[in-house]
Amino acid sequence: MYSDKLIDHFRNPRNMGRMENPDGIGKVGNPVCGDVMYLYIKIKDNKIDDIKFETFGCAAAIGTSSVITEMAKGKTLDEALKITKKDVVDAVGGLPPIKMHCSVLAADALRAAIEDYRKKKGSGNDKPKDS
Amino acid sequence: MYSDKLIDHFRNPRNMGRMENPDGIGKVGNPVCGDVMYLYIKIKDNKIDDIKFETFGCAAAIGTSSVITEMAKGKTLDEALKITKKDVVDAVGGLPPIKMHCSVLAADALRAAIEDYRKKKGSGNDKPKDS
Amino acid sequence: MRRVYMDHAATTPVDPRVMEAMKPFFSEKYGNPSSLYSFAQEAKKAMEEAREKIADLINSSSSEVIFTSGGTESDNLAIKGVAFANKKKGKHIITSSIEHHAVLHPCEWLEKMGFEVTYLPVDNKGFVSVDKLEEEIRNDTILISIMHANNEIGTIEPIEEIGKIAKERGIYFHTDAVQTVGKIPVDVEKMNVDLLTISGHKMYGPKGVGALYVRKGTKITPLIHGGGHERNLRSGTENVSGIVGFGKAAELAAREMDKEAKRLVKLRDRLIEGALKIENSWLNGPRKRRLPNNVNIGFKFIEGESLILELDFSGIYANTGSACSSKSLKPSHVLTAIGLRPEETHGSLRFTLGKQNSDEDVDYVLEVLPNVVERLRRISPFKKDFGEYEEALAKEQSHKH
Amino acid sequence: MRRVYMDHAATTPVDPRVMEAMKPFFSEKYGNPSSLYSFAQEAKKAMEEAREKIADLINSSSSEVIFTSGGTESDNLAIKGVAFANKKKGKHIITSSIEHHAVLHPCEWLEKMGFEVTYLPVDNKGFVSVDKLEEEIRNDTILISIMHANNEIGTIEPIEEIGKIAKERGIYFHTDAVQTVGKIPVDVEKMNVDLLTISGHKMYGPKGVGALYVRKGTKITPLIHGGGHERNLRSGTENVSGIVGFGKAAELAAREMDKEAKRLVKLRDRLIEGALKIENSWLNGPRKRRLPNNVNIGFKFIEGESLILELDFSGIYANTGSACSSKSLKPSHVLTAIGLRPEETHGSLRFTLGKQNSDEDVDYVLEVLPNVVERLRRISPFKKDFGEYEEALAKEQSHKH
Ligand SMILES: Cc1ncc(COP(=O)(O)O)c(C=O)c1O
Ligand SMILES: Cc1ncc(COP(=O)(O)O)c(C=O)c1O
Repeated sequence: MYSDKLIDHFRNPRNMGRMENPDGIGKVGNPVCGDVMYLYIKIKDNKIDDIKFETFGCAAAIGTSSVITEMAKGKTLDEALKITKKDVVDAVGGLPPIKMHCSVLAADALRAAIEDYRKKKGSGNDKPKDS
Repeated sequence: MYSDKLIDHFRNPRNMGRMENPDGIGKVGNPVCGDVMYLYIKIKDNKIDDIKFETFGCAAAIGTSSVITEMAKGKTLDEALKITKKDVVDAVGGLPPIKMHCSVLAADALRAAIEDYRKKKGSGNDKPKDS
Repeated sequence: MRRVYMDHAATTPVDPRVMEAMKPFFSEKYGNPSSLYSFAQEAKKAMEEAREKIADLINSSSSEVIFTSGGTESDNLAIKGVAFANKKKGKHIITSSIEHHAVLHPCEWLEKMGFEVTYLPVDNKGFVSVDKLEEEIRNDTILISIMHANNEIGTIEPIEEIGKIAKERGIYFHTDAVQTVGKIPVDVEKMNVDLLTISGHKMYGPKGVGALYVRKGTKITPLIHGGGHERNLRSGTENVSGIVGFGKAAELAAREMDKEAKRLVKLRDRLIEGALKIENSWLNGPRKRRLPNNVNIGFKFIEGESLILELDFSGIYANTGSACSSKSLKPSHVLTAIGLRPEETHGSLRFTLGKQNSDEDVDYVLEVLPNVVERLRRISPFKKDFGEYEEALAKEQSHKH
Repeated sequence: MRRVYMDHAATTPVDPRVMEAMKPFFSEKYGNPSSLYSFAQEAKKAMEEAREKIADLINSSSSEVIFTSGGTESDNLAIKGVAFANKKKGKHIITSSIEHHAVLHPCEWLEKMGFEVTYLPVDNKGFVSVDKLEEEIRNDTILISIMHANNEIGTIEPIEEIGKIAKERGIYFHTDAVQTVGKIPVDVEKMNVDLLTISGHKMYGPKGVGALYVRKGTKITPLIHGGGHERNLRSGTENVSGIVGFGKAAELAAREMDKEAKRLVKLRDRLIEGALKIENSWLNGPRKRRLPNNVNIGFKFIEGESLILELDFSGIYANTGSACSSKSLKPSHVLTAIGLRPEETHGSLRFTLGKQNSDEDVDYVLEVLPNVVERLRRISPFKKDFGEYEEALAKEQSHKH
C-alpha cells in the first residue's frame, strides 16, 4: 500500500518533536477526522532555518509531515511556499488515492506556518529573531 | 442416488422383452413425459404364469418394471392386484423422491395388464388360455 | 476400467498448475485483503494480479473486472443490477429462449417485479436472429442479454452484430460467456459488450469463483451489499485462493487456448461422425459456429438418464437434456426451443470434451456407445417409431367402444 | 521475527485438517454435484455430509442449511429474501445500529425500495435493549435482525430473549452469527431464530463459503436465481471443495470449541489487563458477555492505522476501527454507537485471538505495545488532551481579532 520511502519516513521521522519558541506554527487538520499536523518553523535570513512537526494521524500523515520538513528546510519562504501537494506525493514515492488528502494537509501546514510567521512579524506581536 | 438393488434390475432386467400373444397388456405412461411401460402377462389357473416388460424411460422406470415382473410372477391375479407402489419401492430398495412416480407407473402397468386380461376374458374377445 | 470424463461444460477439474498457485492462500498467506498489515497485503496483491490476468484474457481493463462467486451470481448481478439501476429509463429486457437458467430465472423474477421481458426464439440450430432482435427493441428497452455460446448445443451466437446494434441504440448489452471464455477468443471491445459473465470452474479454475466484466460507466446496482468490496459492486470477504486460481486458469488459457481448441475440434468432429453412424440419431445444434468441445446427439426410442447411467457403468461421464435427469422433470428448454418434440428431447446425449480427452477416449466412446444404445432400444417398446405408441393407444381406446 | 496473527475476527487460516479434507475435491473428485453419474455423485455425497456437520453444530436439520458464498451473501439473502417474500405482510424491519455492514447496507438499500427500517441504539457496552426493541415492534414489522456477537467489540447480544419476543409476535428473526458459530455454542432452537448467518473463513474454513440457516416454513425469496440448487434458494454450481472444508471446520469446532474458548478467555483477559496498564487507555465493549477472543482497547492521542503499521513492523497483525484505515474514511459506526467521541474512535485497536495464539504471543504483544503507543504519542501534538487542540484553535482565532 505504501512506498518504501513513505514507510521510511514513518518509521524514522525527520525533524519530529515540539519546538520551543518557534517563529511560526502551522496547525491543520482536525482530530475528529483523524489527522492533525503541527508544523513549527524557525526563520533566519528569510530562510527556514529549523523546522519540526508533530502529527496525530495515519502513517501517510506522519510520513508526509516528515518529508515536507526535509523539503522545506533551508529553503527561502517563497521557495517553500511553492511546494505543492504533488511535490510531497512525489517525495514520498506516491500515495494510495484514498490518502492523497494527507499530502494536501502537509503542504497546508507549511503554508500556515509561514503565514503565521509573516503575520506575527508584520503585526510586530512577536519580534522576528535575526540571530 | 439409486440403490444397488435398483441398479441391478436396471443392468440385468428380469423378464425383459416383448411377449407374443399375451393374455393381457398394460400400457402406461407417455413418451412426452419420458416414461412408457408395456407389461405383458400370460395367465394360467388364474395365476400369472409368465410376464414380460418393455420400458422407455429412466433407470428407475426400467428397474421398477423389472422388479414388478419378479414380484407378480406366480401370483394369483387378486394377489397381484394387491401390489402397491410402496411394495415396489421397497422391493427396489427405495427411490429418490423425484422418482417415486416410476413406482406408481409400474403398479399401474400391472393393474392395467390384469384389467386388460379380465376385460378380454369377460368380453370373450380373446379366449383365455388354460393350458 | 477406463475413465472418460466428457462433461466439461458441466465443470472441469482444477488444472494442477492452478492448484499449485492456489495452495499458499489457504493456510499460509491467509490474510484478509482488506486488512492493512503487510501480511494481508500479500493476499491483496495476488488478488489484483489475478484480476489483471482475467482482464488480459478478455481485453478489458482490470478495474472493470468484478469478482463473484460464479457464473450464476455474475448473471444475476448483470441482469438484476442493470434492471434496478435503470428502471427509471425503462422496464424492458430482451433475451433469448435458450439462455442458461442463471439468466432466464432472474428475468422471470424481474417480470414479477414489474419488468417486461422478450424471450427471442431461435432457429433449429439455436441461432438468435439479429433482425428479429432489432425488431423487438423498444424505446424503454434497457438491457439485451444474449449468451455467447449455448452450453447444451454449442451454438455460438452473433454477439458482435448484436453488440453493434445495442451500442447504436444506447442499450446495455450483457453476454453470458461462461462456455466461451478460455475456450475461444473473447474480446469485450470487438464484441461491443457492456457486461460479460465468466465462471472459474468451466475453465480449469476452482468452483465458487467467477467474474463479471462491467464496462466503465455502466449503471448497475449491487446484488450483495456490505463492506464495499469490489468497487462497492460486490461485498464480502474475497475468496482469495479461488481468485488466485481463477487468475492462473486465465493465464494458462490465454497461452494454450488456441492450440487446444484446434485439437478439440478434431476430436469433436470424429465423435460426431462416429455417433451419427448409429441409426435413428441426429446432431443437435449447428455444424459450423459451434463450440470446439460440444457434441450433442439425439437418439430415438430411448431416454437420456438411462443412457447416462449405462455409460457410467463403462466409465464414461456425459450429460443429457432429458427431463428425467432434471430436478424439475421438465425437458431441456434449449432442445424444445430448437423444435424437438418432447419425446425426442428425452433421448439427447451431450459430450463436452476437454484437456484430458484424447483420441483414445473418442475411440472408447465410439466403441461403447452403439452397444449402450442398442441395449436400451431392446428394452424399449418403441422399435420403429414413437408413433406406434400413439397408434396402440388409439386402437386400445377404439376397442373399448 | 516472531509473527503474531491476532486478527481472527477478520479471517482465520484454513486448519490443516480442513485443507486435507478439501484436497481431493479440486482435481480428483471434481464432478458437478448436479450430474447423474457415480463420479459426480461422490461430490454430491461429500457436500451433503458437510451440510450435516454444519447442521449438527447449530442444532438444526440439514435440510435447513443453505450454502452460500459467505457471511455477506447470507446476510443479504436473509434480509432481502425475507423482505421481498413478505412485503405484502409489512414493510418494517428492526435491526441494531452496530450490525455489520453486510446487514446495514442491505437494510439501507431496502429503505430505497420502500421499506422502513428502525436502527436500534445500543448502550455504552454495545448491548441492544430488549425493552426498547419490543417498543419498536409495529403491526407491519416483518423482520428483526440482531447480530449474535459484535465483530468489533465482542458484545454478545441477548438473542434468546429477542427470539422469544419475535416468536410470540410472529415476526421472522435473523441473527448474524458469523463471529460466534464455532466459537461459542449456537443452537437455533434455544435461540428461537428463523435465520442465522455463518461464514466459513471465520472458523478455520476456507474463504468464499458460508451458510444461511433457514427454518422450515420460512417465506424467503432467493437472491441468486438459476439452476435451482440449494432447494431453489441459492442457485449456482456449488463450491464443493469449499463446502467440504467448511463442513470439516464445523466438525472440528463442535469437538474442540469448548476447550479452545476457555483457553482464549484466559489469553484475552491477560491481554486486556496488560494493555490497560498503558495510561490513557480504556476497554471498548463489555467485560462479561464478551466473545472469548475479542480485545478492543482505545488509546488516546494516537491514531489506529499508524498503530497497526507500527505493530506490523514487529510482526503483530491487528485491526482498528479508525476511519483512516477504512475505505470510506468514516470512523467505526460501532464505536460511534457506543458513544465514543470521533477523536477517540481513531485510537481503537482490536486484537482477536485464535487457535495459533499462545501465552508467549500475549507476552510479546504486551512487550511491544507500550513502546509503540509511546512512540506514536511522542509524534503526536496531543500530549495531555485532545482539548488542547481545540483550545489552541480558539486562541489562534481570538488572536486574529
Ligand atoms: C451458459 C452458462 N451460464 C451460466 C452458468 C452458471 O455458472 P456457475 O455454474 O458458475 O454458477 C453455466 C454453467 O452451469 C453455463 O453453462
Ligand atoms: C459480524 C459479521 N457479519 C458478516 C461478516 C461478513 O462475512 P464474510 O466475510 O464471510 O462475507 C463479517 C465478517 O466480515 C462479520 O464479522
